[in-house]
Amino acid sequence: MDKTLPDLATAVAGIEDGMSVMIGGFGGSGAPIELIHALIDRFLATGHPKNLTVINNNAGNGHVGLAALIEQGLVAKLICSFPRSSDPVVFTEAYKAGSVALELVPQGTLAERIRAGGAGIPAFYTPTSYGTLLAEGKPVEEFDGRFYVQERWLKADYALVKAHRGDTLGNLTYRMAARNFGPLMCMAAARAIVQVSELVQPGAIDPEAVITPGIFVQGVVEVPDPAQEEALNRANAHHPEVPA
Amino acid sequence: MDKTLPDLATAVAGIEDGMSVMIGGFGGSGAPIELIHALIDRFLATGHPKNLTVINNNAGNGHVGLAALIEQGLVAKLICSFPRSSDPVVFTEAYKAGSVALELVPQGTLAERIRAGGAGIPAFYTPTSYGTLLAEGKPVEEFDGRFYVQERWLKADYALVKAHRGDTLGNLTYRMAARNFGPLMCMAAARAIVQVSELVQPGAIDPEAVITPGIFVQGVVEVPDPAQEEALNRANAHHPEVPA
Amino acid sequence: MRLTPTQMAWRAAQDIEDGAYVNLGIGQPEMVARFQPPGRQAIFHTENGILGFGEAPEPGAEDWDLINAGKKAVTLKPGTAFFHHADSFAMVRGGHLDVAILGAYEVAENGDLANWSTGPKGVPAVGGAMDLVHGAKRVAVMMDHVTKDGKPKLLSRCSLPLTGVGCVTRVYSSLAVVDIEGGHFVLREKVPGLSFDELQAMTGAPLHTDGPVADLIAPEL
Amino acid sequence: MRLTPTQMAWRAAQDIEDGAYVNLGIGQPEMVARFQPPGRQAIFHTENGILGFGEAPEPGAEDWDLINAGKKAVTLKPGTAFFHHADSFAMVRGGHLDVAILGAYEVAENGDLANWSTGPKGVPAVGGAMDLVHGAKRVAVMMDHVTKDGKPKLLSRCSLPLTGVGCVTRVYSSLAVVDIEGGHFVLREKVPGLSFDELQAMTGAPLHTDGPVADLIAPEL
Repeated sequence: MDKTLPDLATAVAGIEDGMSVMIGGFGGSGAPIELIHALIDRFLATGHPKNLTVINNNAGNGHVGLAALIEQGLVAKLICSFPRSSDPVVFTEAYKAGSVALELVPQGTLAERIRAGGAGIPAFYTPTSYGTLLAEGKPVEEFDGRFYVQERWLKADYALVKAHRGDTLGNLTYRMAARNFGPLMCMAAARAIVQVSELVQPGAIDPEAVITPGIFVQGVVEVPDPAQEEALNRANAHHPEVPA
Repeated sequence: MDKTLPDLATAVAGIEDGMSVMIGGFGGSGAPIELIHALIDRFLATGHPKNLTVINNNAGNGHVGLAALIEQGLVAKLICSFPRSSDPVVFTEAYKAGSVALELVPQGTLAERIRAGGAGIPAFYTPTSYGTLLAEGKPVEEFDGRFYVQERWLKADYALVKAHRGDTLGNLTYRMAARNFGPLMCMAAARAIVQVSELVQPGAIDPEAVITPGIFVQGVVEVPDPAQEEALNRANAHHPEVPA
Repeated sequence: MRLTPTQMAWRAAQDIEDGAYVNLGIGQPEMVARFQPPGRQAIFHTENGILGFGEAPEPGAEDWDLINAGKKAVTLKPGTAFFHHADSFAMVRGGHLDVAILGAYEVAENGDLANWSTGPKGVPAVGGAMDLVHGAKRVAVMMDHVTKDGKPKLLSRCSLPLTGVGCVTRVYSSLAVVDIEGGHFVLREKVPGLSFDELQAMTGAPLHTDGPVADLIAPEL
Repeated sequence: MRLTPTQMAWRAAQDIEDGAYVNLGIGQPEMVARFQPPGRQAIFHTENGILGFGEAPEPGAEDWDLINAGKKAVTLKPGTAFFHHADSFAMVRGGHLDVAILGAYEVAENGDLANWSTGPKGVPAVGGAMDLVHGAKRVAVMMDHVTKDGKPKLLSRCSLPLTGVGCVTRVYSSLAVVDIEGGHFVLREKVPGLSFDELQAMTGAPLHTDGPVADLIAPEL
């Protein structure tokens, strides 16, 4: 019952061409940079995985993390709410070139669709986007005199998530606003792979403080002192590194 | 911005005839005994509130808490999943006499309907109860080759909830499995009134450990050393006390 | 020559894999937790918001905030987690549980289950059963093979109000282990000394076989 | 004779009651938090899972796990709470926020708002705006009264893709405070020295009045 994974390469080894991958984080907070870079390294060495559908709130920033995943050519489609950032050039160019498709989803609907995927709710109604372009083609129903849009659940083959502490059973805590989409994506993915800054034994996390219970997690890999996307971008980092 | 209420009588003073009241707890764990008894005391003194619709997982046990609320005649309708207990005589007799109506809801559907009420989701689809008596009259829809039942949100005028620690802004923690429906009911009620075993100042609860953020709470009243329904029943307690 | 409830629980426990997430129905199925085979450790879920709880405490040591769905006191174990009811049923409905083992009044050869209502008289109570039958990856039933007055509980169609449609895949009865496959009962094991025809006579729909039928033998417990 | 963005933020802040739960749109509306009137304290919500956060930290003291929806660093305050995105938008969609103050490209007299897309060219981005406009009890807009090239932003109908239908109830512009009531713009305040007719000429739909129009005066900031 030990869900510990020995290293980052093993952690991302199961992701195959064409799969859907939820990636945690809101902007840089909660972005699992090391897992993403391990996936890029595998692609650069083997040509796989490619044609991924990636679900994230944003579309990357600079040339690391999700932006690098797009820049290196692994991503065929992005489902997100806000594909802008302080340095959005990678996604913007890929989108304008038609090499990455975009499904734009309001942020709260994105969160609720992911939760629904994890909670076995195939569809729900929301007031969000009613009367707008983003509701086009979706069923509309009236409840109590108000109109609502039907939205479908969102699941994925994999989730790549960054947590703070994790035990070997997969119980997780997060750090401040880095929590964001992580708990939801762990629920909605067939396999949730989590990088934790500190791996501990069962019992080390207060049962009251567990944010993601281990039932939602399939693999845990320890990454002490993980990189912050914001700090990498302020240092103009690239992945892979640009030869000097 | 201080949400502290001075005493139990004040805490339940706003509940009026015919209102819907969510009451936290699963069996005795999390049952806000003192708030319920304060409501009974008010009714016995004033004749109000009556004709309440109560939402709880169960239907009370013995002659305290929710069972006493029914026994004393405040409840016109109960929405619950499991109206059985080790001593269910009060509800059973009221139900058979026709003095209390029952809406039976599967437990997970009850939880999700309450969450939906709090989250602004007017309806959702669930596989639960498909093909059963409890789905009769409800819309059914097929998604991805499987059938689902449409369920509606559940809201209430008030929630009476027991938490463990609470600060004056209404941020709450719970104690072990007493958490159960409390966080959901705080979301779904127009006014969530919470009894806490320990009232603290803002900052005393770790922001990571907050289970119910204060935005979902309208009033907090301190009840140190709250009664446990199970312990009261083992002592054959009644509320109000039976004259010797 | 018939298994006690304790022995049925033992038998059901043999099929639970190491690391499985398991929900046990209130009442007799709760006993399954006592019989995990050596080297295997399941993680138990209870609807009221605990994952990974331990056994019952010593009498007098109960904490009534730490109970299971049957309102019985349980204990903490390393790795326990608490959560609210919506998260708890997200685990159930979302397909995250590996196994649910429930009691039953009736099971039909099409996998239908009736375990919540004995009809219009009495107080109906459903609890979490209707959620569990559509959530867990494997839904098994543990029950006597026949009613107290000898009538079959494995039927061609359920006569009582349904809990779920086509949801049960295996029955651990007091006389047999029966799988439900393609709308049929498939006999896997029966207690020794009972002939196929005798078992069929106590079963309300045809028993099929598609291989050897093993002896259902449980230790004295 | 026109308010700066900072002054618009000051004006919007005057309407926020003590104890209100408030979401401020990214960009200029974020400044509203700086101008809470003495004796009043609002509690600020950010979509990415913080309630009750504090002001920006000193440069160099940023913690990039503690950011707001605009990805700017914020700080903790006593009473802060963290939560995940589904809980965060339960607060929004569930009607728990008292006020949302957003920027806009266009606002129509029927309350329609356009603030997410300037048309088919460029990369569309919506974020949490479509959720906020249907969630908060009061949705206000803070924006210049006209575009950079002098065209009205308060219109009879929006020309750009909508964010929400009939959702805005008050506009804090650089020239006026305008309520939306019964499908009409109702002028409440205008900057002194600007006549009603001059203001009307810069507004794309009729301005109504139903009482005195106050002077819109903000301090130097």
